[in-house]
Amino acid sequence: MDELIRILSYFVGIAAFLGLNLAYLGWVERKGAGHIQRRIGPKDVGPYGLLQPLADGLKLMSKQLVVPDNADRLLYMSAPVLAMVATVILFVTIPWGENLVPREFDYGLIMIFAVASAAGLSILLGGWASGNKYSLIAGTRAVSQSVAFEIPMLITAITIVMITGTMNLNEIIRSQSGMFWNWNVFALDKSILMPISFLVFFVCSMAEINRAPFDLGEAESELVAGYITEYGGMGFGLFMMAEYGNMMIGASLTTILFLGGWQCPFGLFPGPHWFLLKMYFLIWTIVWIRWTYPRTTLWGLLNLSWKYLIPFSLVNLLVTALFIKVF
Amino acid sequence: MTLLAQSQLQETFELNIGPQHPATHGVLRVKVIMDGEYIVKAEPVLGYIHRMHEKMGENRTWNQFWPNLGRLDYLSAIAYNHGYAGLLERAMGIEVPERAEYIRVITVELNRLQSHLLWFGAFILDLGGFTPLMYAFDEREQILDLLESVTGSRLTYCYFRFGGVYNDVDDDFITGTRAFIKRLRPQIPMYHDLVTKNVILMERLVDIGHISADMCRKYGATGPVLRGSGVNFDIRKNEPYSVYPELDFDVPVYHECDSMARYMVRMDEMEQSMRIIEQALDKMPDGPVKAEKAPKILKPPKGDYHFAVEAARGTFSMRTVSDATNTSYRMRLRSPTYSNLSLFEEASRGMLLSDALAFMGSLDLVIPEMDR
Amino acid sequence: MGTESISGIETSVPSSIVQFHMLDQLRALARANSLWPMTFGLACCAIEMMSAGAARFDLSRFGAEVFRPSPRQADLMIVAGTVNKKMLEPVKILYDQMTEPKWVIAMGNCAISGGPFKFKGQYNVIEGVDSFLPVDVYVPGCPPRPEALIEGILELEEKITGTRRWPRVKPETAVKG
Amino acid sequence: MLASEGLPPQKEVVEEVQAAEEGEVDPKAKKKEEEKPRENGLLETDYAKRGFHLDVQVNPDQVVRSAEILDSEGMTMEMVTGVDWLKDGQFEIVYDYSFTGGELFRVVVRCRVDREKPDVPTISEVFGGANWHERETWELFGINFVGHPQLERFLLPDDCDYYPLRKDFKL
Repeated sequence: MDELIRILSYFVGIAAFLGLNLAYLGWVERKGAGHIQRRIGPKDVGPYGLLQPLADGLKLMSKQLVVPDNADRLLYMSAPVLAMVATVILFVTIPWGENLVPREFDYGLIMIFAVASAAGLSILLGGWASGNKYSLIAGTRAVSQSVAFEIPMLITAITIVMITGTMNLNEIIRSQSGMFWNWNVFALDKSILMPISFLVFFVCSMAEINRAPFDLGEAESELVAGYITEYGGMGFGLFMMAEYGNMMIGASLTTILFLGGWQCPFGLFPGPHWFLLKMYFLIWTIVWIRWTYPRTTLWGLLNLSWKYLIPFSLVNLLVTALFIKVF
Repeated sequence: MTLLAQSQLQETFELNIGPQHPATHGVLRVKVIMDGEYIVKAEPVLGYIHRMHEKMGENRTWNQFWPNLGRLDYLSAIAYNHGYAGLLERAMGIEVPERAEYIRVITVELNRLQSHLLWFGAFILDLGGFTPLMYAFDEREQILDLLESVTGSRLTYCYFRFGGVYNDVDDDFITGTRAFIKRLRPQIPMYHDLVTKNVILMERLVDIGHISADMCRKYGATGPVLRGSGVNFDIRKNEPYSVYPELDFDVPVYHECDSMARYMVRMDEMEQSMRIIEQALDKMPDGPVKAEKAPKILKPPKGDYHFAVEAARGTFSMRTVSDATNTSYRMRLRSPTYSNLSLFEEASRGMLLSDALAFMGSLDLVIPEMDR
Repeated sequence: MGTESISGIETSVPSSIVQFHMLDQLRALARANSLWPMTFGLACCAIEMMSAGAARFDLSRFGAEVFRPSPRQADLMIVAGTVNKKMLEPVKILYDQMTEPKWVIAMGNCAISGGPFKFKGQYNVIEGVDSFLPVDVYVPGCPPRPEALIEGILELEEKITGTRRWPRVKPETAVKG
Repeated sequence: MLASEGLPPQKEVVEEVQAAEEGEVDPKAKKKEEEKPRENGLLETDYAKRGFHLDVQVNPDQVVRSAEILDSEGMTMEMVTGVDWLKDGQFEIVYDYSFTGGELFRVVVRCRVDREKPDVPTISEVFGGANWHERETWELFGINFVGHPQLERFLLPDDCDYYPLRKDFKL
């Protein structure tokens, strides 16, 4: 019974936290874009435009739902739901604080990678089911991208597992306790390539969640709106929310694996606030990059993965193994 | 589709880009046959904004045709004004006061600056970078303010008159222009730092969209496209008009023939435009801005007349057939992007879709000018 | 424009005995504050439309800067430029592809009446998009300044919600102040 | 202006070939198009007044040859256009060539065809850029460019059946 109450309260907590975040990350993005671009951004809808996400959400919910004629009705309707469900499930494993984790798995890392693949699938599904050529191209792009970047991401994650000896996310964080040089990103004594592998992981996570400069699935100037071309109203809204959700997951995962999760940089008062601080910093970095960089091409993207990231992550794996063996 | 054998058909598919598509900057439509992500054939379809400018040339009097020039190429409208003014001044033998010529050059070059700025932003937008557009627009608004103060409109200028300009510039304009150039000059190196040296941008522009000089010649491509292919051709130098011979400026030429070369040509042209404006401001004499003896009723002698100017996108030339009445018998407008785009079909063969759209952006298209 | 305020279509047509007036108003308010235009430029006016969204004029203050390239996600079609006979069908299709509720702003003289391209014997220009689209707000000008477009969007918001976003600036006070 | 700069080499070549082909060259021809259409031949024009240096009128079957000659000289096709001479019952097709290689030199080649049977060979084989110009001229005037690869509607809707720039066009 206690367990049930615990799960239910976490469910409510996560839903509220998630809803608030997904709405307001959109606001952060628009406001941030404004300030980066020499303008103000939303300001007249509520103080500092803070009611903007509510207006957008309410509007999207009250929009007409259209299923295009040549779309596959069932798949078309289920793709955004699938995207959102996968994202929400992912949040179950994230340890926000030492005891603040909805469900602690011993194999949390595997769980995350397993479910995260579904996000790519939902894009393919949405793209294919729309019956639109732009969406189809976007879907195929997203899948090849997803496949290409999952490999270096996984290999980099494996190095972390080798160092810490566990796949439990909370355990991984615990192993980084103490001052900030114990964090994996600075752990040069564990593997000399750690800072670079942090970058690799971060770049891969950005590519996995289809963010600029790797947003080839959406590619506004080429594919109209990519896989969401045919989605209006809440279908579009769900995809957008799933994207922000994935952004949070990507940032949290990077935080957990490399930045010491809920650990304080100076070994004092560890707790969820540190986790959130680090996660939001990474999210802001992702937003910042989006409004700064042009988009790559598909070929440039795949080249990056297959020619640079994968060989590098393999080298990284070997070097880490060597360090573990020798020291 | 008849161009493709049936066996090929099974591997390719047709994609219709436009007439409403973010990459076409208006209402251009491109019928693309694609093999995966590669383009087999891309055929531009025009006409979605055909506005009968040539027909209007025939049923409007010479003076009534002025507003059309502002609406042809709304981004370098003053250069188009210059083309029309030059045409009739050549036909009628009207002398233009020197001050008017300098004002013309200053406004045309300001207009060219804002056109290139907008292109810069829109081009990076094509490549997926959003922020440079806003920076470019911010600078552009300054130019629009200056031009508005002297011409009275923001975009579709109708400023020139036969034998001069409509309105004299005042001291505010001159000081404002100097201040603006002082402001813009350090911005361009900043753009180079922020944008040009970006790795992703280099990857997307270098060696993409190769156009040889001979291909340019066959298709009649002009302007930055031609100069990016290593041909030193600029109407301002090769067929001097107005007071350009008295001003010292360079024609930027790049020999790489790729999108990056065209990009660099335009970026360098902005600097040259600023040089021209500064010199023209220094040299501008006092005097009238409109020819005193300009006839009220225009009836050019019978015959053909031709006049070419360097607009922001290339050679804009006008050809008129006059039958000595107050309207033109035939008015032909040769727009630069019309010819520049006509090589797209040949040049885009075998390109990636995303590269082809970047290449199209590097041609700097303005659709209403193309469709006329 | 604006002499009589028309609140949303929902309130004028009673659908049932029970009226969710507050809810309707909230919905109208949400819609008015999140008008996403379609990236749909035809000619000269499109540049001024871009200007309106860009740094100086910044349409995003009113939450209307999200230019969606796909008609499915757009609420507002700004017909910015001349529509000719060849473009007529695509415009119609685009309008039909937009999801309800949707609004149309005719921006510029060409979209309102054919503008300078209307003359006797013209063969290609549609004289006014209101001949085939239900236009909500007309923004005159050739091209209209970005401020005019923003005013048009505010006017449309007034049409949706029935109230002005803030007290309208009266011409005489504007001159004094 | 032309005399002061010295005649560019293109001019002689054109003149020679035209002379060989037509047998009659009229270099001293003055403006006599007042009464009737001018005869075939070369006409040096005052650049400052007209905007081009050389004005050549040829028969329709010589259009391609002239394009080839100008192409071999490295000239660029700038535009192709038509003029409807309703009074004479003729269409005039005007080709503008310019030289982008350095020195300023502009040539106009024109030919006249009967209004009833407006056939003229295409030069799109020689200059790829002429393709669109000819297609547009066909569309707006109804001048038939024989051998053109794609004589379809271009600027106007596909179902148009009128030629709007003809002088007798009424909608």
